Amino acid sequence: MAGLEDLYKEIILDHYRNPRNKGELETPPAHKAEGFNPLCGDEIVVYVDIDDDGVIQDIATGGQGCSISQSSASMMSAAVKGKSIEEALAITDGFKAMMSIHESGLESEKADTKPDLSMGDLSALKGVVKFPVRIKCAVLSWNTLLQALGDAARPS
Amino acid sequence: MAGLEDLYKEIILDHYRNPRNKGELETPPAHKAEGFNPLCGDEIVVYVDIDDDGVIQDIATGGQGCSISQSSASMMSAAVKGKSIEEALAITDGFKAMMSIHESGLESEKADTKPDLSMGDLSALKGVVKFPVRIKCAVLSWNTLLQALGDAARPS
Amino acid sequence: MSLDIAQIKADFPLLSREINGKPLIYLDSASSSQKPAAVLDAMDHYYRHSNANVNRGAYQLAVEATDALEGARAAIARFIGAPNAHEVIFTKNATEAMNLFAQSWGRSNLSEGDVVVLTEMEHHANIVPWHMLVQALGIELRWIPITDSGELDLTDLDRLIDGAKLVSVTAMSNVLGTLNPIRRIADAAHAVGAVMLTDGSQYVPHLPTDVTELGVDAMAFTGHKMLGPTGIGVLWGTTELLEAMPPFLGGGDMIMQVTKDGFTTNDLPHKFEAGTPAIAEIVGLGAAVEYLESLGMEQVREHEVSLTAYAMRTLTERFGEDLTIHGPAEPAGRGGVLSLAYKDIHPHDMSQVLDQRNVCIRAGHHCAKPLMQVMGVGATARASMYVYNDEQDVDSLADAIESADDIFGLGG
Amino acid sequence: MSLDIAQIKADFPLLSREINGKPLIYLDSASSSQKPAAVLDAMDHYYRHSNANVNRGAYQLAVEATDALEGARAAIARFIGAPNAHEVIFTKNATEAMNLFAQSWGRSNLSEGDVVVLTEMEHHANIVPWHMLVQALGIELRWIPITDSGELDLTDLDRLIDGAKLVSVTAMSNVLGTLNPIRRIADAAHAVGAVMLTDGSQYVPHLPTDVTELGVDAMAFTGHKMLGPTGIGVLWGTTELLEAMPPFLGGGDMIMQVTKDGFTTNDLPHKFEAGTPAIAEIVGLGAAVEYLESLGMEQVREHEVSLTAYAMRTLTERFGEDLTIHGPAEPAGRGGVLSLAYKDIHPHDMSQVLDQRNVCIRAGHHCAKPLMQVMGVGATARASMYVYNDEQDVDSLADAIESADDIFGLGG
Ligand SMILES: Cc1ncc(COP(=O)(O)O)c(C=O)c1O
Ligand SMILES: Cc1ncc(COP(=O)(O)O)c(C=O)c1O
Repeated sequence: MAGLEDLYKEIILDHYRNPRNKGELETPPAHKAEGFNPLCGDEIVVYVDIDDDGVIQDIATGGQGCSISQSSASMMSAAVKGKSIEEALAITDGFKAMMSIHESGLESEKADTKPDLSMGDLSALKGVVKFPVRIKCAVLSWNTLLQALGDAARPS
Repeated sequence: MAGLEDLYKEIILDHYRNPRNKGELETPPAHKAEGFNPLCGDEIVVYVDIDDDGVIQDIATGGQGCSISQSSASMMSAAVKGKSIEEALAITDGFKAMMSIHESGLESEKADTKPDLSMGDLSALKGVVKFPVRIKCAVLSWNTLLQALGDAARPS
Repeated sequence: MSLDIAQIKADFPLLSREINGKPLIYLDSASSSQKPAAVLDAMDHYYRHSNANVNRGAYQLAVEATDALEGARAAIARFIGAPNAHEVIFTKNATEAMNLFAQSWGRSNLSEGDVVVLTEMEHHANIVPWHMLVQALGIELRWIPITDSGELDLTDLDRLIDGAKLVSVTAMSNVLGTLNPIRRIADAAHAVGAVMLTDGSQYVPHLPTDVTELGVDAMAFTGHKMLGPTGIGVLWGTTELLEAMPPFLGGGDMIMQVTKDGFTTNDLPHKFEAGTPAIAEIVGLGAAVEYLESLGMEQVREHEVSLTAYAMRTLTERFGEDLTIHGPAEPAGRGGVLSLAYKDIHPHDMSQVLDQRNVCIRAGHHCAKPLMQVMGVGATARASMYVYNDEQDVDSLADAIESADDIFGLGG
Repeated sequence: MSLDIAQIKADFPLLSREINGKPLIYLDSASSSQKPAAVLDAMDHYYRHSNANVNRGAYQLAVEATDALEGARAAIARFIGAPNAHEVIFTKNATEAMNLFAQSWGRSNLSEGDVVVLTEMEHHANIVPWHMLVQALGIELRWIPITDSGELDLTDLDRLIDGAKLVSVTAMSNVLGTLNPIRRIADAAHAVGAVMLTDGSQYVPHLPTDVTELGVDAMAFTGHKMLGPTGIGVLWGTTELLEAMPPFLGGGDMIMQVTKDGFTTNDLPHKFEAGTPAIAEIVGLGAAVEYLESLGMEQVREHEVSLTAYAMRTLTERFGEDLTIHGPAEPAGRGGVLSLAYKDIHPHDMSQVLDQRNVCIRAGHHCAKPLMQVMGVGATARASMYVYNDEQDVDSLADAIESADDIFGLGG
C-alpha cells in the first residue's frame, strides 16, 4: 500500500504554500481558460500571454483546490513559462503520460524505469499515480493550459 | 389453499358463455360508461336507460374480459335491471362489501356468517375473494355501473 | 457445444422453490427473468464490503465503489459492442431510457408537424413518451403495420419514413416474439436523414448484440429481463448523439459548474446520470452480463431456438386447431415468447388455471394495447422462456393447458 | 431508554470490515448510509423466493411480489405520517423525485416570470431542476439567504415569497447540518398561495417525520441515506396535488388506456410509476424503515444529538482555534453533519490523510456549489454520523486529524 509520503513530498507542499506565477493577466492580450473538477470542486484559471513567435511570454494561474491541484498548477506554470507552444505541448504530453502510468500497470514500478522526461520538480508528482483518485487533481491545470493554448491558436 | 372450484362455479361459467343483457343501447336516452382494468386489459361498457321515476328500465353491457369480469357484468345487469337507482346502489354496496371481506380477514370464513344479502346468483362470486388478484375483475362492471349512474344523475 | 441446462437451472435459487410440494415452472421471463446466485452475491458483497457513494470520495471504500460501478459499465459496453463505455447511460429501467431519449433528444430536435415512425407492435414504453410529445409539441406519429403472421409489413416503408426525423422500432416483440430487421430499417432511416432508435429490452437478453452491426444510433434495454436486478436500465447512444443532447434530469453529478445564475453540464456519461446512481444494481447488472458471457450468447440463442421449436411442435401436436400461437411460425425468426389462445378460455383464466400447477405465465395486454387492437384481442396468454428453461417445462405447460379442459367443462 | 450502539453496529456487516488490519470508521452517512443485514436479507429473500414482475401477474409469485411492494409502500407511508399509501411515489432517488415534481407540477403550473423561492443552502437536486425551468419557461428564482452561523435568514421572508408560486426548501442542510423551520416557511408560503415542497433527504433518515405536521405539500427523499438500498427514492405529495399533476414518464403501468391516438393515465400511485418498478429496492426500503421503527426514531434522534454534542465538544477542546465547525453551534438545532476546516489543510488532503487511518469522510462541494460560493470556500471536509456511530468513532476522527499535522509539517 502506498504511503502518504509518496504523495505529500516536501517540494509539493512548498509549491502549495508558495505558488509560483499566482495571479491574473490582462485579457487581451492574454488568453484565459477555466477548468473545473466537477467531483471535488477544484477550480483552476490559467492565463497565457503568447508573443508573435509563439512563445509563452507570461503565464498566471488562479483558482482554488487541494495541495495536489495547486502545486501541479504552480509547477506547470514554472515549467512552460518562456517555452514555445510546441515545447509546452511536449511537456504537457510528458506529464500526462507520467500520470497515466497507472493504467498500464503500476505494480511493476515502471514509473522508475521510464525514460526520464527531465521533468525537474514535476517528477515529485510521480507519486500521485499511486493514488488514482488524485490524478484528476494533478492534471486539471494541464488540461486547462491546453484549453488556453487552444484558444490562443484560434483565429480571433 | 383455495381450489379452482371455488372460483369457476358452474353458474359463473354459464353467465360467461351466455351473458345476459349483452349489447348496446342508444345514447341518449341511455347513459354510457367505460371501465378499464389497466393491468389485465379487461374493458367493460355499461349502458343504462333510466326512466323519469329513477328506475333502470334497461341495461346492456359490452366489452371483453375474463370469465370473472364477464360473468360478473352479466349478473350485475340481471341484478339491477328493473330496480330503482337506490336499490341498484344498495346492491352494488352489498356486492362490493362481499368482495372486500378479504381485507377484513378472510381466514375466519366470515364470508359465510355475514348476513345474507340475498344476492342470488351473485353469491356464486363469493369465492373470488379467495383469489385477491381477481377481485378487480369482479368489481370492474360494478364500478362502471356507478359511473353510468353518476352520469345519469348529473344534470345535462 | 451445447449448454447444460440442469446445471444452469441450479444457478438460480428461486427455480428450486416448491409451492405446495410441487416444483415451480417459471415461464414469464419476458416479463422479468430470475437471477443467478452470482448476481445476488455480487450485490450482497458490494453492500457488505464496499458500499459508499461513488465519484466523490477520496477514501478507499468510495474508490472501490466507483471502480465497481465503472467496471460494470465497461462490461455492459463490451456486452453490446458499444465503442465507448461512456456511451452506456444508466437509467432505472428501459422505460426511463426511452423517456430520457424522448424528452432530451425529442424536445431539442422535434417541433410541430415533425414525424416519428413507430410500429404497431411497440411496447407502451416506446409509445406513450411519443404521445406525450404529440401533446407537448404537436409532432406526428406514423405506424409501420404488421402482417397477419405478426411481422412488420415493410411494403410501404419508404413512404412511411419519408420526411421522418426519428424511427423507433423494437428489436423483438414482447408479445409475438418477432425479430425485426433492425439493420434494414436503420439503413432506410439513415437514408432519409432520420435518427434510428431501437428498444432492445427483449433482444439484448437473448441474442448476441452488437450496436454497431445493428446500425442504430441509440438503444434502450432493461436489467431485470437479462438476469440482472430490478431498478436498472440502460440507454446506449453514439457519443456524437449523446453529446449533442441536452440534459434530462438535473442535480448532483451531472453538472460541471452551478451558481445561483445557472449551470453547465458534466461530460458523458455523467451528464445524464443525475443523483446517486443505482450502484448495487449496476454492479448486479455487470455480474449478469458476465454470467451470460460465461455461457456464451451464441449458445443462449441456440438453446432458445431449439426450445422454441420444441414448444411449438409439442403444443401443435397436442392441441391442434384448439390452440393458436401468435407470431412468426419459424423458430429461427423469433424469440422464445409464445402468445397463446386456447379454445374460448380467456388468457386470464388460463393463467389462473396454470398457476394451480405452479406454471407461471402472463396474461394480459403485455403493455402493447395498440397491438392488441390490431390483433383484435383483449389479451393473450404468454409463455416466455430463457436459458434456464428446458423441455420438461414445456411439457408441464402442455399438461397444465390440458387440465383447463376439465375445469371449464370442455373435455371430450 | 437509550440505544445499545454496539449491538446496532453489529447489525451492519460492512462496519466490521477491517482494512490493513485496522477497523473502519465510517463517517460519511450523509453521503450514503450503511445497510443492516435485515435490509440485505429482505432483498435477497425477495430474489430467491418471490421474484416476479408486479401488478400484472395472476400466478402466486407475482402476487407475492406485488404484496411485498405494496406492503413496503404502506410501511413507508406510515413512517412519514402520510395519510394515504398511494401518495408515496417511488422514484430512483431523491433527485428524480425533485425532477418529477419540477417537470410535472412545474411545467403545468409555471410560466414566464413566475417565482420559485429556494435557499442558499440547497443541494443541486433542488437547484438544477429549477434552472432547467428557467431555461425552458423563463421562471424567476429567488434565494433565501443564510446567516453567518449557517441558518436561514428569514428577516426578509415576506418580501421574498411575495407573489411566489412555489417555495422549495431543504429540511436539513447536507453541509451545515442546519434544521430549517419548515413549518413556519410552509405556513408563510401557504399564506401567499404558494405550494410548499421540501427536500427531506437528510431529514427523514434522522428525525421522526410527519408530513402533516411539517405542513408541506410535497417532500422528496432517498433510500440509500436511510439504511435502504441504492436505486430507490420517494416523492410524497398530497392526494389533491398529485391528482392534479400530469404524468412525468410515459410507459407501462402508468396508463389506463392506450391507442394509436393517445393515452389516459392510471390512478395514483401508478400514474407516476412508469415501467417495472425497483421492486427489490422498494422491499429493501420497507425493511429499512421497519428497522428504524424498531429502534424508534425518537431514540435515533436523541443518540445523534448527544453524539453531535460530544463531537463538537471534543473537536473544540482538542483543536481550539485551529479548527472551525461550520453551521449552527447548538447540537439540538442541527443534525450530525460536521463540515470542518482545519488550519490551511485543504479538505481533499484532509480526507486523504484520514483515509490512511480508515476514517471515511467526504471532501468537496457536497453538491451545494452555490452554498460554497456564499461561504467563500471551494470545499469542506465533512464528517457525518448515524445511529451506528459512537464516541470512539469521534475520537478516531480527532486522532486522525491530529496526525495531519505531522504529514503537513505543521506540528509544534
Ligand atoms: C439535501 C440533499 N438533497 C438531495 C440529495 C440527492 O439524493 P440522491 O443523490 O439520492 O438523489 C442529497 C444527497 O446527495 C442531499 O443531501
Ligand atoms: C419490448 C419492451 N420494451 C420495454 C419494456 C419496459 O421495460 P421496463 O418495464 O423494465 O422499463 C418491456 C418490458 O416490460 C418490453 O418488453
